[in-house]
Amino acid sequence: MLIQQLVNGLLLGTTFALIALSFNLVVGALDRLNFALGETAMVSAICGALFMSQLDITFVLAFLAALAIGAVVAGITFLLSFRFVSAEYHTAPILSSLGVGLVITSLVTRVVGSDQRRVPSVLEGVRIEIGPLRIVGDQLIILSVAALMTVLLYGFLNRTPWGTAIRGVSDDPDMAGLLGVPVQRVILLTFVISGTLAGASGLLTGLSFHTVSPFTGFETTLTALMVIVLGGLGNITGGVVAALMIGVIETLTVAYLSATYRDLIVFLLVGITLVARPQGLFTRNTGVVGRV
Amino acid sequence: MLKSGRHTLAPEQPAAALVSGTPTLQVRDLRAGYGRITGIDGISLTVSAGELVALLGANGAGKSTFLRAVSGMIKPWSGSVHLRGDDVTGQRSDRLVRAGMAHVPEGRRVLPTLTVEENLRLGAFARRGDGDVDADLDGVIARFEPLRERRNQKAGTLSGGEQQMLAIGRALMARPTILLLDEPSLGLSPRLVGEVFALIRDLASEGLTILLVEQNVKQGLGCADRGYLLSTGSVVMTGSAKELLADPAVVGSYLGARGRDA
Amino acid sequence: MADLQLRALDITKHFQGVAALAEVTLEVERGSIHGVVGPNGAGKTTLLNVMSGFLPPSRGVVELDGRDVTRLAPQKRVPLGLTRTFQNLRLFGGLTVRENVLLGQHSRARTGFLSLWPLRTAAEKELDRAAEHALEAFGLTEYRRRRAATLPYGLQKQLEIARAVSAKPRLLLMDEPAAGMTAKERLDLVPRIRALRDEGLTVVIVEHDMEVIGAVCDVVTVLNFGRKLVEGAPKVALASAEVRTAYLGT
Amino acid sequence: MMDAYTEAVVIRLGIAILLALGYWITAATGKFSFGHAAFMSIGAYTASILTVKFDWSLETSMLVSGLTAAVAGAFIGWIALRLTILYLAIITFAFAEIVKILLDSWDYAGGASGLFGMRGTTPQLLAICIGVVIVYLFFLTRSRKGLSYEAIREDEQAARACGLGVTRISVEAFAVSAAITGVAGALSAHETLIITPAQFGAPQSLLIILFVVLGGVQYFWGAIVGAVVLTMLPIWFDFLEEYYQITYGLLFVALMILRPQGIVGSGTERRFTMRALARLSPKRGKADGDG
Repeated sequence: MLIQQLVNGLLLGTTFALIALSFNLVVGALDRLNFALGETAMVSAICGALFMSQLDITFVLAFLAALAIGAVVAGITFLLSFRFVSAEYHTAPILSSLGVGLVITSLVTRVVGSDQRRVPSVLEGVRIEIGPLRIVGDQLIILSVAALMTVLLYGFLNRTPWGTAIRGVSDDPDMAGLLGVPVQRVILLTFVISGTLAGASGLLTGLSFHTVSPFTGFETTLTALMVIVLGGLGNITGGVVAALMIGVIETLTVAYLSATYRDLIVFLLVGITLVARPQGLFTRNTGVVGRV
Repeated sequence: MLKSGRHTLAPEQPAAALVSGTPTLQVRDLRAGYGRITGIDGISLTVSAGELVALLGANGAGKSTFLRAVSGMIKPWSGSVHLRGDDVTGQRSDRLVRAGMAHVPEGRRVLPTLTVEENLRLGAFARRGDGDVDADLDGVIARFEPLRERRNQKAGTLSGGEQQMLAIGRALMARPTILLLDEPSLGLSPRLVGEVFALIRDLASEGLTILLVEQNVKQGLGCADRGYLLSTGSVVMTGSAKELLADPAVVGSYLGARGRDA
Repeated sequence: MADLQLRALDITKHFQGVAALAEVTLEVERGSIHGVVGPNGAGKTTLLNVMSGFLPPSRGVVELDGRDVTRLAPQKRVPLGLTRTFQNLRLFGGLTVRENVLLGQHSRARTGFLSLWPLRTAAEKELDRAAEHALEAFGLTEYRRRRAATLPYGLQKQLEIARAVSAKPRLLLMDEPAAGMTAKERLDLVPRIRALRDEGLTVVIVEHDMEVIGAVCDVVTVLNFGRKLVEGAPKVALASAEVRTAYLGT
Repeated sequence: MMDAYTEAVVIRLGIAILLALGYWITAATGKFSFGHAAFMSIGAYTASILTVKFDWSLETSMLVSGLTAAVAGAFIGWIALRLTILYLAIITFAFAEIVKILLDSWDYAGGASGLFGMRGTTPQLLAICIGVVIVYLFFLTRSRKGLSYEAIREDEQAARACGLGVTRISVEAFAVSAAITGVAGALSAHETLIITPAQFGAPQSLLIILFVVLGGVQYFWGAIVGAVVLTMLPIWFDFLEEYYQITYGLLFVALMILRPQGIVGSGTERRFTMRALARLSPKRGKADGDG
């Protein structure tokens, strides 16, 4: 039983990991938070769910569509909330991305209504049993897709010129520009990738609960913030580890205590961490926190 | 301060420029600044192919502002910048790199969390897909031997001198037609300063066109063909390095007690 | 026994495993002008940051007038008589010149929870007068209502010193006061620092410019690669073989 | 006497002004909270419990509300204000959520269905509160303490070098800000007559920020302007009610691009206003030219 809960927790954690990666990429590129990413994940999830249930599109296509929608929404958020906002005002992009989040939520409820949407199961009938442990098809999909995307992201950041450019811009954008890196394009690319990850996280989370609601954007943002604070702001690997931890803690809380305490326990944990170690549990990406 | 405003010691265009035709870099009447504060007020300057030109002046004279306006880090208010005859005024830095201008800014600015090799490769970002990058990488590392063993080390862990080498090497990776160097000696010990200037002389003798910004008039003119002296945002004097060094006004106003000691 | 005002004992500071300072001891005598020089990366500014409280040392002790202040925050060292200037000016650019000086007096003014009653005490009027004097002494009176960011560089440097002196410190740490100055401004700096000392201030200067150091300092400490190389009277210390090697190579 | 409708509008306006002024105090130190609705709800619940369950007078309960909110503010401030702006944003954001969760599961205070039985408030009481706060701010902005707020907003390191206890000063500002917000919450609870945890969610926090950001941080009366504009807009244009989320969202976006410094004030370019004024009035222009 405990083992099963641990595995469920890790599975939940992988979806958190994607959204945390998504937030951390933007923190790295701009030292700014994109508060509309939760809503971005929500839009992707709702659209993916609608495609699957209304249009009978296969999961793979719906998933790809969710990625594309996430990318587009994040790109638009960049243009509205970051590109033309003066860098002098640190809180300005926080406010304007919160604004974009509000607009996304209201637009979605206006266009497709405020009902919850069902996400049909994928790979029904597939089931792996190892001793007492049981993993169903949906969980298998979540695990493998999240793992694959994380690995792809790491490979992209560390092995390709554009990935190096993203890290270079995150170190020193002006200098990167002097080296011939088109900085604004790289930042847009970072937002697009971050939106793709948010979209993936949104639909995979929907898949794990079999339902999506247009009001989860804010909650997703909140969870992601807890994860990245715990893992160290801008620390990509720290974020992934913290995501898995929080996934496990939330699942265990729900299983053994009560669902009401789920968020509370996570908040407390993060609060205690911050008091003891303001830089997060893991060594931070030096430079970023100092500059924020 | 000089008594007279403009003090031209030599004809505007030296012989070298006339021979090679279009100058590599031609700046006309450039004005720029930050906010409302004027940094440079109408600077004109020419660098011909193969020349090493020094731009000199005390801190606050507008040297860095000038370089920033030329290389697209800030937008000039008026005036023009031509690179090999093409108007590139106010273009973004990454476009200018592609057009052949590499700028090593003040303070080196290596990308600290990237490795030495990644820093160098990023210098060739605009040349992606061109197969010579690997060869150039080896070339640069051969030139800056101490970087070889640090190839996979994070650039932020290098010493000041190594970072300066990396910064120059990284700029060379773009295969620039003109190299802008902003106070390469800043913050280095006198021994390292000597090494950096020896390197600049080498690069110049290999035919690279260089615009060097320096606060130290003696060092700067020591390796340059020609020089421009800047004071509070304008060119107050220009001429060949020899003539400038011999001018008592230059020695008096810029070298001060320091120059006489050295 | 020498009258020591500031002692930094066996200071070691690591940044991510790299030692910026290794067991450096600095003893500053009351009423002296103490120079700290060394090539870039020698650890001069790190030492100054440790002494002023902006960086905690990895190991070692900082004593001010015999009192251990190693773990004391920078703002708590100011009332004890220690202030500093910064290498790259740190003025409140959006505030006026006079407001900058007033802020320098912060530790001498009442600033408790209820301290905004408009009735001004004699002590506060005295502070206002002191602020005007400071402006006058540094040639800033005519700019008092200008925003600090709009002043020319040289005056901004003056304002930073005026602000630091307004706290009535007994010890002033100056981080590269000559940086960015013209040859003439550098020459003006020397008597100015001497005047500060003559008013009873102890001064520690971190500086690149050997000329300024040679002209103004009583004692010079030379750092190299985070270690103390030599210490002594400027003429002797700067002429020593170790220093020449460190600066000029073999 | 005002008619009931006018009175309701005036009270709503007054509460908005009080919220804006309270928030301005922390914004003046450059610290933006993203969960001020939590202090509002703490104030609202404290006062309502005291008046409804213990039969205290609104005036006394209101003061206790302010004190409770101040304690909460000091606590959160102490955790968050030592860190960077991003952390402050995240912690205050999360704090508001925790308060909401706790209130939701607190049966004594009515849980998610809310608390009711309050007996209303008067415009006079509100006017007195606003008056007190304005007098406080008037003296604050002319004192050394006000100057130290500006210094912290400009450059914390330099402020430390001047001997300013940056954390202490910002926590104090944050606690005073929370106290005023708590009092505003108490009064608003006695205006709406029923309070639920959901009322004090993120949209409320954002609205409070929007008051101040729209008005501008430079002068405290900018916050009043922001509060008045944003309270009257939906009343004048009632169609906004339906689209209020989209309107506010777009307002944030447009404002941050066009005038991040707010309607009032000129941000970093203080002199710019002088020039603009000089252009508008020929007299001033002349004086400027002479000087």
